[in-house]
Amino acid sequence: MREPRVLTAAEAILEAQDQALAADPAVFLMGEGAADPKGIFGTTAGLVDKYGPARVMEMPVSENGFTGIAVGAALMGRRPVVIHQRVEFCLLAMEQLFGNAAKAHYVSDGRHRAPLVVRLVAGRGWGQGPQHGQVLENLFALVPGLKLVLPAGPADAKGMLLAAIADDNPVIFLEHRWVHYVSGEVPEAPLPAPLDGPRRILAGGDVTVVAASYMTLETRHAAAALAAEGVAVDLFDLRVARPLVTDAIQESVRRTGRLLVVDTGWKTFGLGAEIVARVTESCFADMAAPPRRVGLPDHPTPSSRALAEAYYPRAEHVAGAIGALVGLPDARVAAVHATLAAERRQVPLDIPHPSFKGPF
Amino acid sequence: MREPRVLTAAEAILEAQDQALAADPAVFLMGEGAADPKGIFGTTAGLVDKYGPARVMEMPVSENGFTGIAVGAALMGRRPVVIHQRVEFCLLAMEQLFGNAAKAHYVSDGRHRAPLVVRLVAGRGWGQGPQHGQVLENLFALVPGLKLVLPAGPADAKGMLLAAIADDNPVIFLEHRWVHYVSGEVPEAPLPAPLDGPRRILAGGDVTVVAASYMTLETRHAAAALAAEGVAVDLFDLRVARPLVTDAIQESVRRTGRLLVVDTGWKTFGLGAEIVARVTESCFADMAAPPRRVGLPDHPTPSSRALAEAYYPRAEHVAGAIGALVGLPDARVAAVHATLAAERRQVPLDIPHPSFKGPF
Amino acid sequence: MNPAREPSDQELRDLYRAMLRIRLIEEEIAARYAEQEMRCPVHLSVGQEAAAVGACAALRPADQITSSHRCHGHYLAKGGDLRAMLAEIYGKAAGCCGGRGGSMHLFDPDAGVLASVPIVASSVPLAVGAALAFQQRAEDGVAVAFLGDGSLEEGVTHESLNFASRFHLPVVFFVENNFFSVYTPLDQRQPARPLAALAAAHGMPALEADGNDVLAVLKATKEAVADARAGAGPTLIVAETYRWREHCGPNYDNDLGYRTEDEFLAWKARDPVAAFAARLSELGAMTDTDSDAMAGAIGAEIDAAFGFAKAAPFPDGATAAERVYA
Amino acid sequence: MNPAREPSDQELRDLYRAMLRIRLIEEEIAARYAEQEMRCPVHLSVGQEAAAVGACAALRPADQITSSHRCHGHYLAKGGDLRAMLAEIYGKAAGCCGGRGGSMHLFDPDAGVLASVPIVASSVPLAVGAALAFQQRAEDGVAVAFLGDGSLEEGVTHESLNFASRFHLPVVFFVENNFFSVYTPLDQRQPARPLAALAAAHGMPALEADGNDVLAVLKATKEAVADARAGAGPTLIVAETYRWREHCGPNYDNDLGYRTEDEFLAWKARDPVAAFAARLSELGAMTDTDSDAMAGAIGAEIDAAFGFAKAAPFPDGATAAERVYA
Ligand SMILES: Cc1ncc(C[n+]2csc(CCOP(=O)(O)OP(=O)(O)O)c2C)c(N)n1
Ligand SMILES: Cc1ncc(C[n+]2csc(CCOP(=O)(O)OP(=O)(O)O)c2C)c(N)n1
Ligand SMILES: [Mg+2]
Ligand SMILES: [Mg+2]
Repeated sequence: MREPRVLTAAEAILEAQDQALAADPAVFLMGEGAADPKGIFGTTAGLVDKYGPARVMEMPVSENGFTGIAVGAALMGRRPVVIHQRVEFCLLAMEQLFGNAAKAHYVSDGRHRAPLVVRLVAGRGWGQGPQHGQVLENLFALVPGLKLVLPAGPADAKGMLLAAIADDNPVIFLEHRWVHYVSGEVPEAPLPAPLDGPRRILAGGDVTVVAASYMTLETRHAAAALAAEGVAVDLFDLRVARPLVTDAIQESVRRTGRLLVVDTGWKTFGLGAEIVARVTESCFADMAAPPRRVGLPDHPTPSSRALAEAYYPRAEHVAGAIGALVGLPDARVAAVHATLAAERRQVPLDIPHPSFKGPF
Repeated sequence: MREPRVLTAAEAILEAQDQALAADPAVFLMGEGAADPKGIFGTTAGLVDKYGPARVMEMPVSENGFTGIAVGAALMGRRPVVIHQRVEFCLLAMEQLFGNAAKAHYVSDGRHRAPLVVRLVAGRGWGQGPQHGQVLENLFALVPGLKLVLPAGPADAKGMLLAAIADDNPVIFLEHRWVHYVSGEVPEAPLPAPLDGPRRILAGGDVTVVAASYMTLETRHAAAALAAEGVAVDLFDLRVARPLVTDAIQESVRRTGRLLVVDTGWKTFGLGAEIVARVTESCFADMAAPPRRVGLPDHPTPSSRALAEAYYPRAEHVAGAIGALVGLPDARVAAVHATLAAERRQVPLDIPHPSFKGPF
Repeated sequence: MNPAREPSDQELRDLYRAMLRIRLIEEEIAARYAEQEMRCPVHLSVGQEAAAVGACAALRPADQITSSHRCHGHYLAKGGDLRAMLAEIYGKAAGCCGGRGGSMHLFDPDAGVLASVPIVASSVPLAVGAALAFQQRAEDGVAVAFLGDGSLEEGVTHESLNFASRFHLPVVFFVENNFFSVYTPLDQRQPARPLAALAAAHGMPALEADGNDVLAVLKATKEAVADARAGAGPTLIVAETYRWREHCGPNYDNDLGYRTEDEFLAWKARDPVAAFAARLSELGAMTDTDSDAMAGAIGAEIDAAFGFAKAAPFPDGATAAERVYA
Repeated sequence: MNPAREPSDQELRDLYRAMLRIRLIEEEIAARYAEQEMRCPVHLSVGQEAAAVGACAALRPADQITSSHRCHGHYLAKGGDLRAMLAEIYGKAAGCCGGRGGSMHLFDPDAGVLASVPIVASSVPLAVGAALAFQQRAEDGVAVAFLGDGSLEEGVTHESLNFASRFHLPVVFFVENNFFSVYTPLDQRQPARPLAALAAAHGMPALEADGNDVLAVLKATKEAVADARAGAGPTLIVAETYRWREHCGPNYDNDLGYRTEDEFLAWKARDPVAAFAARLSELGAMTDTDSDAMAGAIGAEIDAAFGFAKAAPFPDGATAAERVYA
C-alpha cells in the first residue's frame, strides 16, 4: 500500500504555484518577498530559481500600483498571482480591486476578463496587533465580481489555488496564517478543486454548523468532542464566501432545524450575518431554535497575549455555542469545554503549532 | 404663528458646517472642490469666502494622502472634515481609515483621539455607472472604531453632522445624493442630533421595518400607501449603522413578529444581513414570519437607465415586500404597487427631484 | 507612421481630419446634450484634440492606450468605433460597454483602447500592466497612458512610474496638462516646479511638447514610442493644452470665475484644429476644397452615427444581472 | 540645541550617550528575545543609531515625530519612556499602548512621539498632519517623519510630499536609506537615480547626510528644521545607513544570502557609535572614564527597566474590549 502524501498547507500552496507556473507561461507571481530568501513564509520558496525573476517578480512597496498593473496584465490575457504577506497591505489596493478588477468583466459587457489571483495572508502569531492581525474576510466578500476563497486545509489550499489561477475572474485567496501549518494528504497531480461553495465535512443530524478558514479546524475539534456526548454535527467548510452558495446549508438546516456559523472575522457585519440572514429567510419554518454566530468581538486585535486570549474564540467556545443550540445540559457542555480547554493548554494559546517559534 | 424653516438636506449640511466653523477654530474642511465655485454640490458654497482657504482647504487629487494628513491633524486636536464627492474616491484611503483613524484610540489605550469626519457623497443620477454610483455603506460599517452615520433628511443631516464634528471619534457621514434634494424643517440653532441609533418615524403594530438613508424615503412612501390598506408599519430610520444599536428594533419585532430591512447597498453582505441576524438571534421566539430584506441585486451599477431601472428598488418594491410579509392578499398588494408606480412615473426614474437637470 | 521620416501631405491631412472629426463629434454631443437623451456625464476634450491625435498617430493598431473620464478624444484617435461610442453614451445595447459604462468607460479591444476609467489615475497602472504583458510575451507593443495634470497628484501614478522605470517597460506616460482639475488650478494643488521633474524622480526621460501642436506631439511621442519599442523603457511626455468647455457637461463655464475670460480667449486663439488647417494650407498640403470635403464627409458620418445610436434599442433590463462573472 | 552654533562637549557626550543607550537597549532585547517572553515582532535598528539621534537632537520636546515598524531608536531618541516601551514589548498594562500595540506602535505623547505605524509609509501623512496642526495654530513646532527607502515606493509618500510642499508645511521627511526593504535590495525595487530627485519632483530642497555620522545628521536636520520653523516649508533629508541584524527579530541573517558578508562588514566597520566614541576621545571631549561611566549608568537603567517590564502585570483580558470609542 502506498503511503499517503502529506504536506502542510504552505507546502501545498507552493506546489500549486509551481505546477501552475510550469503548466501555463501566462502565469506569473508578483509580491513583496515573492523572490526573497524567505519566499512568503516558504510558499514561494525556490520558485524564482526555477522560473526566473520575470515570472516570480519581486515588487516595490507599492500595493495599489502593482495590483493595478496586475489587472492591466490580466486584461491582456496574462494570469498574475499577486501576493501580500498581510491582509492589511491590500487595504492600499482596494480601489484597483473593487473598481477595476471586480468590474472589468461586467462593465465591458463581458468582453474583458481579469484572471487575477490575490493571495492574502492573514497574520496571527505573536502579538501581530491591530494592523498586522486582521483577517477582514467580510471586506473581500462585499463586492460582486470578485470571488473570495478561504482554504481550511492543505488539499483545498492546493486544489482551490489551482482553480483560482485557472479561473477567468479575479479571485481573492485568503490564507489564514495558522492554516499554513496544518498538514494532510495532498495529491501530487495538479487537480483543481472547484470553487463551487461549501463542502460537508462531517455528517450529522442535530445541528448545522458552517465554519470558515482556520475556524473550520477549531470547529472540527469541537464537533469531535461533542460527538462523544452524542451530539451529531452536520459540519460545512464554507470554502467560498463569494459567490455565496447556500443550498446545501439550507437543505441541512431544514433537517436539523439549527444553525451556527463560525468565522475568523468580527461577528458584527461578518460572513456569519449573511449566512444567518439568508438561511433564516428561507428555512424559518423549519428552524427549531434561533441561529447563532461565533466571531470576534467588536474591537481591534490587541497585541498582548493577555488580551488576545480574550479576543480569539477557540474550540471550547464553539462547543459551548453548539451545546447551547442543541440544548445539551450545562454540565455536559462544561465537561466538553473542560476537555477541549485542557487539550489546548498543551500549546500556548498564541501559537498555531509546536513547530512555531514566533513572531509570525 | 412662525413659518416653518424649510431647507434641503444639502442646505442643512452647508449650515451645519458654517456653524461648526464659526463655533470652533479647530474645525476645518478639506476636499477636492471644497473651495471651488460649485462647492461640493453646493454643500460648501461660500464657505471659503467666509472662512478663508486655510479653513476651507482645496485639496490635490490625493485621497489617501489627505485622509492621513487629516488623521494626523486630528491626533493633534484639530477637527478636520474631509469631503469626497463620490464614495468611490475614498476607496483610495481605506488604509488610513481602517488602520490609523479607526484604531488610534484603541491602540493608544485611549490616549489618542481622532476627531475626524469623512463626508462621502454617494452618486446617483444620470448614468453614474459602476465606478461613480456605489453607496458601499456596508464597507464603512465593517470596522470597529469608526462610526457610520446615514442621514435620511435635512434635520438629521444638519444635526447629525454637527454631532459628528463634535464627536471625538472618526465618523463616516454618508450622504446619498438623492437625500440632498429632500426638504424639510430644520432649526436654525446649531443643535446636534445624537448619534445614538435608530429612530422610530412611524408607529404601527403589524410589521417592523428598518430603512436606511435614501431608502427611508422610499419606504415612507410605501408605508403611507399601505396604511390606506390598513397595514400599520413600525418604521425605523436606521441613522447610525456603527455602532449598531438594535434594542428598539428588537422591542418592536417582539411586538410585531415581523421584520423587513431596506438599505441602499447590495443585499448580499449588506447592512440588512447584520440587522436580520441580530434580531433573529434575539427575537426568534416572537417572530411570526421569516425576516426579509430589500437591497440591490448582486451586480455593479449599470449606467444605462434601461438597466438602472431594473437595479434600483423603489417604494413599490418595498411595499411588495411588506405586503408579502404581513400576508396582504395579492390583489391588494398589486393595487398598492400600481398606485406607487403611477406616482413615481410622474418623474423619470433616474432623477431624484423635478429640479434635477443631470448628470449628477 | 515610420518614426524616421517627416509626415507626407496625406498623413498631414489625416492628422487634420482626425482632429476635426473629434472636434465635430464633441460639438455635436454638446449641441444635443440638452435633449436629455444622453443621460450620463460627458467630459468633452474640445481644445485638446492635438494631444490625442498626435500621440495616437505614433501608435500601431495593436498598441494599447488607457484613458480617464475625458476619453472621447483618445478613443476616437486610437481608432475606436464611433457608433459604439455614441450608443454607449445613449445607454444603448450597441454601446461599446453594452450601455453599462457610459461615456467614462469607453474601450475598444479591436482598436487598442484597453480601458478608460473615471477614477483619477486609476487607469495609469493598467497601461503599465499592458506594457508588462507586451514585455512578457516578447512582443514589441507599446502602451500609452493618457493622464491629466490632476492625475500626477495621485500616489498610484508615482507607483506606476517607479514600476515602469524599474522594469524598463514599453510604456509612455502622456500627460495632458490643461492646468485644471475640475475648477481647481494647478498652482492650488501642486508646488511650483516643472512637471518634467517627476520623470527625473523616477529615473526616466521627460519630453515636453506643445499640446496644441499636433506635429510637436507626434514628434515627441514617436521618439518615446521608438525608445519603448526598442526596450529603452518608459518616457514621460508633458503637453500643455486647454479644455474649452466646462469640466463635465456641454456648456462653457467661464462665468463661474475659476479662470479668466482672457486666459480662455488666449487659448482659444491657439485652436489646435484651426491652426493646423492654416498651417497645412500654407504648406500647400490642404486646399479649402479638401477641408470642406472632409468636413462634409465627417458630418455625414456623425449624422449617421447619431441616427444609429438614437434608434438603437436599449439593453433589456433583464440582462442587468448578467456577466458579473466570466 | 541652538541651530547657529557648534555643539559643546557636553552636547557631544549627550549625543554619544543617546546612541549608546539605544544600542545597548536593542542589544539587550536581542539577547533576551529567545526567552520567548517578548511575544511580538521586533525590528531592531542596531547600526542606524546616528540617524535617530542626530535628527532628534535638532528637535524640541514639543516637536512631533512619526515612525514605522522600526521605531525603537526614534522613540528613544525623541525622549520616549524606556519602561513604557519595554512593558509594551512584553505585552504589559504599563506599556505605552497598554499592551495593545506591541513594538511596532510605540508612541509617547509627552515626548512628542506622535505615532509609529507598522504599515509602510502610513505614518508619513500623519507627520504632515501634525505640521498642518502647527501651522493652523500658528505655533512654531516642526514635525519629522522618519521613513525608510522602501517607503519611497508608496504612493502616499508622494502625496504627502506634494501636500507639504504645496502648503509650505513645517515638516522634515527624514529618509533612512538602509538599502533594503526586508530582504529586497533597493536596485530591485527602484530605478537608479539619486533619491534626492524625489525632493525636486515635489518642489522642495533635499539634503544628504552620512547616516552613520551623528554630527552630519544633526547639521542637516538643524538646517531643515530651522527652515521649517521659519515658514520656508519642508525638506527631504536622505541619510544612508545600514541595518546590522535581521529585518525582524534578534538574529543576524547574512546567511540568507540577500547581502554579502563583505558589505555587512564594511558597514559594521563604520559603526556609528564606536566611530563617534573615537572621534570624541580624539577631540578630547570624552575620556574612557566618561564612557565607562555612561555605559554603567545605562546598563543599570536597562536592567531596572527590564526588571520593571517583566514584573509588570499583564492587562486584564476583560479590558480588551474597552476604549474602542472615545
Ligand atoms: C480618485 C478620484 N478623485 C476625484 C475624482 C473627481 N474628478 C473627476 S475628474 C477630476 C479632475 C482630474 O483632473 P485631470 O487629471 O487634470 O483631468 P482633466 O479633467 O483636466 O482632463 C476629478 C478630481 C475622481 N474621478 N477620482
Ligand atoms: C504597506 C506595507 N507593505 C508591506 C509591508 C511589509 N514590510 C514591513 S517592513 C518592510 C520594509 C520596508 O522597508 P523600509 O521602508 O526601507 O524600512 P526598513 O525596514 O528598511 O527600516 C516591509 C515591506 C508593510 N508593513 N506595509
Ligand atoms: Mg487637468
Ligand atoms: Mg530600508
